[in-house]
Amino acid sequence: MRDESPSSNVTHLTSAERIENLRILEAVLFAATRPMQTKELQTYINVDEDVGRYLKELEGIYASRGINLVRIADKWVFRTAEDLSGLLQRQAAAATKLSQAALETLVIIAYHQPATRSEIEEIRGVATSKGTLDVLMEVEWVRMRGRRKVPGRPITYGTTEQFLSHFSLENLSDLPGMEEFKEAGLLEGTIAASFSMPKPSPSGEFADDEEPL
Amino acid sequence: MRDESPSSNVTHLTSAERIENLRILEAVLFAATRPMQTKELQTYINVDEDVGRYLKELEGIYASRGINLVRIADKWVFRTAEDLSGLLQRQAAAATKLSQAALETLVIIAYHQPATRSEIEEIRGVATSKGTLDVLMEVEWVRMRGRRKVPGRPITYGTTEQFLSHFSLENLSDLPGMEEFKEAGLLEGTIAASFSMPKPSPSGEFADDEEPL
Amino acid sequence: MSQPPTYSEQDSPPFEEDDREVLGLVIDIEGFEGPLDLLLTLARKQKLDLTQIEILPLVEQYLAFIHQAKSLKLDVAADYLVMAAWLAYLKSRLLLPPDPDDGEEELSGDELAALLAHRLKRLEAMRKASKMLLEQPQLGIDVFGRGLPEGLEIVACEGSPDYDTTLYQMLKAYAGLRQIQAVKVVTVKKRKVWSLKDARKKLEKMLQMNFEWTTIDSYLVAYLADPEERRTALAASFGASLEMVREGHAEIRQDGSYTPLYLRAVTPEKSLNRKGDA
Repeated sequence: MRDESPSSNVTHLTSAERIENLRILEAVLFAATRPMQTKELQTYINVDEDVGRYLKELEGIYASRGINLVRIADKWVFRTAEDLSGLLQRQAAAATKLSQAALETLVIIAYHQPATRSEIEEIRGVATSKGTLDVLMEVEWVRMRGRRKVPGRPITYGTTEQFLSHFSLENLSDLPGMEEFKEAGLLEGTIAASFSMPKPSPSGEFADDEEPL
Repeated sequence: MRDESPSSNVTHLTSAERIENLRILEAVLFAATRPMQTKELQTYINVDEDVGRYLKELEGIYASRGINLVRIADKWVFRTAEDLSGLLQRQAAAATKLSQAALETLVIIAYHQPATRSEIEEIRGVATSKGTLDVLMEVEWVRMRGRRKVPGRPITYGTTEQFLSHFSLENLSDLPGMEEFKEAGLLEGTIAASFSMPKPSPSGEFADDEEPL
Repeated sequence: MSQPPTYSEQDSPPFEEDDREVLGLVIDIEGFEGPLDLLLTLARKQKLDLTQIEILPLVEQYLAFIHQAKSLKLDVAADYLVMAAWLAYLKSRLLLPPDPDDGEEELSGDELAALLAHRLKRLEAMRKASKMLLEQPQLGIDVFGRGLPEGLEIVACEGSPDYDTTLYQMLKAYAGLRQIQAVKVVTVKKRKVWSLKDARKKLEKMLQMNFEWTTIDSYLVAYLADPEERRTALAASFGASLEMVREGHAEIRQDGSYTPLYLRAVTPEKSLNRKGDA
C-alpha cells in the first residue's frame, strides 16, 4: 500500500535506495531532540552517498509545507513554517523577557563580536549593570569566547548556536541589517580612523587579535 | 522552483485554502507535545471544513515517508516509520550533563589545584562521594597530581589537558579571575575584603608542599 | 543660536516609536539608558534622519535639558553632568576659531562633532538592530520544533560519556559555592555627628555673656576628649560660629595661620552699632 501511493517529490528519484535514504534522513531529523550536524547525518546513510545533496532535496520537498527543513550553523532541524506563526502561537510561550539593556547588550555582542565589556559600554555610553551579561549567559545566548590580545587581556564575548537557533538565523551574516550597517561603517570604532573594531567573526573561530580564554 | 515541483497529493486540491489547511494541520501535529484529538485539530481550521478528511489525506501523504501520521484511539500523532527503527539506532557516546556535585568538584579542583579531597569537602561543605571523583577521572578531566606533604600524605588532584581543551582554555591562568567574575555578574554584592580566589598552580609542576605520588 | 530652545508638547515632532516624554514637565532621567541615549532621543526629536544631525543645536538642547533638570532640583546623575561638561567644551571648540597653537594630535571641533555624530548613529543602528532581531521568527513563539521527538536511540558504546558541560555552568557553580564567603553584609556603625544646628545651640549657650576672647577649644573642652567626637564637634562649631559672626552675634579672631581661633559674644550695643555702621 505504502509503495502504491504516489508521492511525486520522491518518485522522480529512480532508485529505491535513494528513496530509502531520504526516508531515513527524514526519520532521523524528526526523531532528533536537537539540530543535527551534516556529518552526524552522514553516518545514517551509505558513506558513498553525498548526504548534503539529500538534505538539499529534503529542504526543497518541505519548502512549501507546514514544516520546513532549516539549517542553523551547519546543523539541520525541522521547524514549523514561519508564515504559520500567528496560527500556532501558544499562550505567550514565555518569551524570555529581556530588559532593554540586556537586549541591546545582546545585539551589540551579536553584531560586533568578539566584543569586550568595555567595547559594549563604549557603544551604549553607559556602564553595564550587574546581571546583564549574566542573564545572557544564563539563557545560553552569549558565551565567553576568548581574550583580546591587548594589555589586560579582557574577556571577549560572542553569541552561541542557541542564539542563532532561537532567532532562526542560519549564521551570523544573516543578522538583519548586517550588510547595511557594515557598509555605513557603523560596526566600526570611533576612536580614530586607524582604530577599527574587529568585524564580527564567526563564533567558532578566533579573530586575529583574539585568543582562547 | 517550489511551486513548480509537482506534489500530487496536494495538487489535486483545487483551492489554495485547502493546501493551507493541510499545512496548518501538518504544523500543529508536528509541534504538538501530545497526540491530538480530531476535535482539537478542528479548532485550527474553518468549522465548515471536515478536519477528518484532511487528516486522512495527510495520513496518505506521509504513508510512504520516513515519518507517518498515525491514529491511536482517535488521537493523531507523527511517528517514525516502523521499518526504520532499526536503522536509527546508533552507537554513540551518550551526551549527558555532569551532576551538580561533579561540576562543583571539578571547578574547585580547577581553581584550587593541587586540591586534596578534604579541601574540596571544606569548600563544598559536604562529603564527596567516591563516585564523583571517579566520574571526573573517567572523562579524563581530573587526574591525581601527587601527594600533599602533610601527615597522611593525602592525594592531590588537578585538571588535565583534556579539561583545558574541552573548555577551550589555553592555560589554567586563562580561567576568569575574581574581577572577571564580578564583571560578568557571577559574584554579586559587596565582596568581603578578605575574599580571594586562588591562582591555580600549573599542572605540570609540583607545588611547594606537594610531592610525586 | 544663543536663544536656548524652548519646548512644549505642541511643537514637538512625533517620535518615531519612542513614547518617552523628553521635555515638557516630565523630566525623567531614569527613563534614559545613559547620557548618550538622552542625546540620541534629542537628536531623533530634531530630525528623524540621523545622517543630517546638526551637532550644535543638539548640544544646546542637551545643556538646556540638564539645566532645566537642575533648576527643578532633580538629582542628575554624574555621568550626565560629565557629558554636559564635554558638550560645553565641544560647543566652545565649534564656536571659537581653531587655535593655531593646538598640537596636531588635538582633534578639531568639527572632528569631535563628527565623532559624536558617529557614536549616535552607531547607537541608533544597534537600537534598530534590536527591533529587527525581535522581528525574526523566534523559536517557541513563532516557530516550533518537534513537540514530541522520539529521540534517536543511542546504544551507549564503551568508553566515557560525552559531557556537554559549558564553561559558564562551571563558573556559575563555583560562584554559587563561594558567593557565601565572598559577600559580607557590612554594617556601618552610626557615627556621632554634630549638625550645625546642634553645634550652634551648644555654642550659643556657652557664648552667652562671654564678651572676652576665648579659644573655641576651651568652649568645647567637654566634647573634645572623645576622639570620635572631636572632629565633628570642631567642624560643626566652626561652621556655626561663622554663621553667628555673619549674623552679628559673635566675633571671631585668628592671629595667624594655624594659631588658635578666638571667639567672643557681641554686646547688644556693639551689635546695634555695627548694624548702624552698615
